[in-house]
Amino acid sequence: DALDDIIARKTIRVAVPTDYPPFGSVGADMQPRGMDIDVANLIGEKLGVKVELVPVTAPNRVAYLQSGKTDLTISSLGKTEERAKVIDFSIAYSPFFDAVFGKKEPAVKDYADLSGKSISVTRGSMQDKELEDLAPKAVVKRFEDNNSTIAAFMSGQVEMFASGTPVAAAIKRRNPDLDLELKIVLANAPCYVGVVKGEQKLLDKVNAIIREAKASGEIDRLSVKWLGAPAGELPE
Amino acid sequence: MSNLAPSAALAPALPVSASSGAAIELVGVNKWYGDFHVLRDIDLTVNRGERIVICGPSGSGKSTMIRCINRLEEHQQGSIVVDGIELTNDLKRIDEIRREVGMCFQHFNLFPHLTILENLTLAPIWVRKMPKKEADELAMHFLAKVKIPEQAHKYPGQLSGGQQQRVAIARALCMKPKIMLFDEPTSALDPEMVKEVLETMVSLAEEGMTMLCVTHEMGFARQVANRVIFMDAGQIIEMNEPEAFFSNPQHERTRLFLSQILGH
Amino acid sequence: MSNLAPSAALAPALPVSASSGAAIELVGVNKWYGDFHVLRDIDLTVNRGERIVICGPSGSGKSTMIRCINRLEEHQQGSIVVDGIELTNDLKRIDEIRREVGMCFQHFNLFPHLTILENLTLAPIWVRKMPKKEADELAMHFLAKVKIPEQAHKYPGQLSGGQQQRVAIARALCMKPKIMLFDEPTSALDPEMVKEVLETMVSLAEEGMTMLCVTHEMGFARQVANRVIFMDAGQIIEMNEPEAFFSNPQHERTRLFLSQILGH
Amino acid sequence: MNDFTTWDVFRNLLAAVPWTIYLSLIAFAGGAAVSLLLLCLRFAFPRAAGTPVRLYVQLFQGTPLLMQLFLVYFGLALMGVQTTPLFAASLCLSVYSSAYLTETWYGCVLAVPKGQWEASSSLGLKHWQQMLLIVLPQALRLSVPPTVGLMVQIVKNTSLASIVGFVELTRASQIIANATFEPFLAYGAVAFIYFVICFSISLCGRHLEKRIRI
Amino acid sequence: MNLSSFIDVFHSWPSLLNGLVMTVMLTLISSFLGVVLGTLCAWGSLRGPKALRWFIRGYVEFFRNTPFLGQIFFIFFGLPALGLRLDPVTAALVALTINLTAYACEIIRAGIEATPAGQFEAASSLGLKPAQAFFLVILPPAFQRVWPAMTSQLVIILLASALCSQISVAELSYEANMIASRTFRNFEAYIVVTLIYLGLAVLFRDMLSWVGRRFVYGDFATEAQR
Ligand SMILES: Nc1ncnc2c1ncn2[C@@H]1O[C@H](COP(=O)(O)OP(=O)(O)OP(=O)(O)O)[C@@H](O)[C@H]1O
Ligand SMILES: Nc1ncnc2c1ncn2[C@@H]1O[C@H](COP(=O)(O)OP(=O)(O)OP(=O)(O)O)[C@@H](O)[C@H]1O
Ligand SMILES: [Mg+2]
Ligand SMILES: [Mg+2]
Repeated sequence: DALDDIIARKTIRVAVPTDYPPFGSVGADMQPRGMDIDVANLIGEKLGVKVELVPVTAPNRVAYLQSGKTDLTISSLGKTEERAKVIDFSIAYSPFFDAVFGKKEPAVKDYADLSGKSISVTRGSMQDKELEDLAPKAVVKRFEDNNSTIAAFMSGQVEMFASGTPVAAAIKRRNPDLDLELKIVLANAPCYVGVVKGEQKLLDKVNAIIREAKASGEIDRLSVKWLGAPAGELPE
Repeated sequence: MSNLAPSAALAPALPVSASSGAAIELVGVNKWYGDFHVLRDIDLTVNRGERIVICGPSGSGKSTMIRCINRLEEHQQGSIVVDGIELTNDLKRIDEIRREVGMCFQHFNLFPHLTILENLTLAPIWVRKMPKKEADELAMHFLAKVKIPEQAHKYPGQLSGGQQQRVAIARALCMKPKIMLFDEPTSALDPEMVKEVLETMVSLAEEGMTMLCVTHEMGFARQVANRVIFMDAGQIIEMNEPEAFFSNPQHERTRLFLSQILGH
Repeated sequence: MSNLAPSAALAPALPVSASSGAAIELVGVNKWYGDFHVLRDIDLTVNRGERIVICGPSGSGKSTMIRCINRLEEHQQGSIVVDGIELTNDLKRIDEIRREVGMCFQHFNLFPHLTILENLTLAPIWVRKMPKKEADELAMHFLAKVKIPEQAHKYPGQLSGGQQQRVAIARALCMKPKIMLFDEPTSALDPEMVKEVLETMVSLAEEGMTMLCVTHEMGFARQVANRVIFMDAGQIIEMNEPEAFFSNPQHERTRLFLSQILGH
Repeated sequence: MNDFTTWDVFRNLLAAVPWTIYLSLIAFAGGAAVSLLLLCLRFAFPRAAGTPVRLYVQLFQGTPLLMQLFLVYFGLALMGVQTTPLFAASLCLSVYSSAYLTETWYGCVLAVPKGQWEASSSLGLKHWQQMLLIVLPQALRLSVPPTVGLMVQIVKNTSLASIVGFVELTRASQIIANATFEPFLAYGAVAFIYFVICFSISLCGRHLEKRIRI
Repeated sequence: MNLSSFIDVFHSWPSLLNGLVMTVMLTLISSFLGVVLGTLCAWGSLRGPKALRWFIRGYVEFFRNTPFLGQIFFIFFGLPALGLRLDPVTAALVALTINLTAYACEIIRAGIEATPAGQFEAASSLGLKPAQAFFLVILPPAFQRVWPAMTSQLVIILLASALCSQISVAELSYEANMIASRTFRNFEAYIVVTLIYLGLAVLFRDMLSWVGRRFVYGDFATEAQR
């Protein structure tokens, strides 16, 4: 059973992003840091084991978990029906709003206004799926990682990009002059910890740790540190 | 090989100074490869219709000399006048001269990706702008002349060496040159094939073509040459009518050379 | 070239059936390349010390025949006995025979990555297990014999064609073979270099080496051969002493061939 | 959040260079070992081993390395064989380079003129002696330029190891680009570093080629 | 992983087909352009003025010594900063072509350099102009000589086109990725697509040897190559 293995191994392997600030990026020392990394460390600490961080990208983070390469994936993962078929989800640990961002012009009042607009999105992300459902007439350009998605927008290859509010905030902080605003929200998609399918004991343990951290205000503290605001109400 | 009957039909048929002006005239030609002095003060006048054989040891500059005549090599000093046109760096003149001068190489240098017929018609069509049909007829005419019209649609790789060399001669003839240069045309051939190529060259000579020929086939030289030239170390050492050249060479070096190539 | 003085020193020096048994014996040898019948019922006995020249048109199977003798090619029918050992598929026997038989090729086939000396000592050291020092001495002895001891430390690419061929002969001699095979050893050479190689071969012949030589150097044949063989289309058409062979060929085909290679 | 200086970018990229070199060496050594083995098989048993070796080469030259990596890393895991990224990258790169090396080196051996075989057999050398003393040294010389070319390819292809999460040059540049939002600095620097590595390999190759030409 | 899990993958056959068409199109167009431009570069680098030669050398060395991924990123993300914005497919075509041109130039140059000097000489002594000699006489046998190397390089380009998915070009591996992230049938999708690539590579190789014989250098006896 996975939890026993982790305790026996004295390490827990966690998939985290390194291309998705503020959830995960690297510092000048090339060490990963961010919301997701802190949550991973929190869980490791509570389990009393060492944390082994495995850097992943959005498209392959589920594959890592599926193939047993990691025990958990903490990489701003949102919950979908399809994903729930192949992995289990904990309770949410962080707020996250998917949205479309772009320059001031043109205005977007509803999803129909996205028709014909070119929008970059990271393949395999929640936004990809949401765009397809909510704005089927948008011209969606899919990229391998968050960086390319953003770079496509910055270089003018697309008119807008879809990502999370914290991501856009991070960009704005980095480039205050950038003409960037939230065009329309796609979904409220808080982040969950992904757990190997069928490992109930491990899942329960992770849930317990997160609940406790929420209660103690630890989650809010991390949220303020990385996202600039308290986590607020998160779904169970 | 060699040792053709000395009573050859053609040898001194033509007087040394013939018809209207010289076909080729080299005056004080010098050439260097880097520091190496390949041609030293070459003076040579070839009259129209004259047939000259050049011999000499390897590396003596024979190839270099005839290659200077159609500007495959550049000379650095002296003047070369071909068919009244002086060779300079002027590209147009070089083109003009090359149209008048045909050349056959030791290794035939047929174009392997073209059929025999296409090898022959390439230059008439692209240089002389001849219509394809006419070029084909011309080519077949010369193929018949070198006695291999039936090979027209094969590729060079499918022919024997002797046949390939005859094609190379026909290819040069298709440009209707006034002068033909040959650089050891038979030395890459099997002994049996040498004969068929030499016969083709003899028949050319009989038609009065001006010919300059580097060869060690002394039988051929006796049969058709008006003059034989011996070169060594970039110089023309000796030049004489074939009879005198072979029977009574003036220079020690010539005598030694002749003894080597005739002796074994 | 060619036409050596017919009063050659060596020619019929040795009686046709000499010393202790045959050096090479081919009986009813047949060989096919796929459907193509290259060798047809070849019968040939070469006595010890005998020197045989093989000539014939291109493609007649001359090379194939002598390559069968040291098993570079396999024959399919008949028997080949070399120095008392019959050639079968037994690898040990093939090795034994190859030690007794030296071979020289048209294109020399020296090993380009080894110096001349290393070319010569390679086989003595690895096949005869000779100590290096001894092998070096042997090699220098034979290099002196072919008159190029000063080239010992150069690489083949730095030598002229004639020198390379003499190295190839020396290389074969270093194995102290009882029999030497030559496949057109001079046909890839410049006319001047032909002579130096032929001289080396003549001196070998003078020492009584058993030799089988494919060549069109008829002067050489007259000078050293005990017998001349004419092949055509995979058959031995004619075999005779050189005097008789050249002056009075029995077969129409031989006559035609001789007229072609001697005639021009 | 951005505390990278330009120097940090370079420093961190340079820190990843050893991994790229290490992976390249493994790929080349592994590839060479495998292809020598395959070549021995192919020359020792031309009938039996010829077709399988050809199929092997065909298979690994005909599929993208990216797919091979993904299948080995995740595919094997799914079948219950857990591998590390290092193992997967080493395996795939070795197999990939062995396919190209096998084909190249086989061609080099065949390119040694037939006359060399004949001359050495008529001197009585055994087959292995011919191979070792005559053919291989010449094939080796012929093989220098294409082998150097392949080494450059291998160095560039180690960038695909990033697919399985291996932090070598390319991956490092991606990570840095994401952290700094300055993709051009990161990608430009990394292109420069690759160029320096690969071009010096080419230059060494050319030098070697000149030195062993006689 | 069992057979039924492949069904999800095959369900998406229309997108696989679209990806296949895109991959084939990318490969064919860039192969054609790359070979043509490579030929011109080879000519320029052998016969052109000195400045052109140095330029071509630099170009070739640069593109042969940097990863293709970086090149495609630069063309797609970097060029807009210089005011040149290419849509993904055009950018992919440009990147593939530029990359292939560098390799093709080297390959063809080697073939031309192996041409016996006698061929140039024979052509010019017949009075052919340098350009005529180059295209009529020198090039076809040079192509025949290097066609195997060229074939390998073109197959490499076919496989490299997979990287175009990184700039959102919907080619075969892009569609595989899409299927993978929709259905989480990663391995099945990759196996299927890997096999498709293998089939494409084999077919492409055969096609190239046919094209070579039929159009590029003609069907002449090889022994004639001296
Ligand atoms: N491109 C070159 N660069 C330097 N030296 C050259 C070049 N071409 C020829 N040579 C040298 O010039 C000399 C004359 O060469 P040439 O080919 O004219 O001799 P040749 O008389 O035709 O000899 P052969 O009978 O061997 O053909 C030789 O010593 C040769 O090495
Ligand atoms: N490996 C081979 N496969 C098929 N046919 C061959 C092979 N080797 C030689 N032949 C053919 O066998 C015939 C005899 O060849 P061989 O080399 O013995 O002729 P040759 O008398 O030595 O001719 P040459 O004087 O040209 O050297 C030729 O027609 C040749 O085409
Ligand atoms: Mg010459
Ligand atoms: Mg032969």
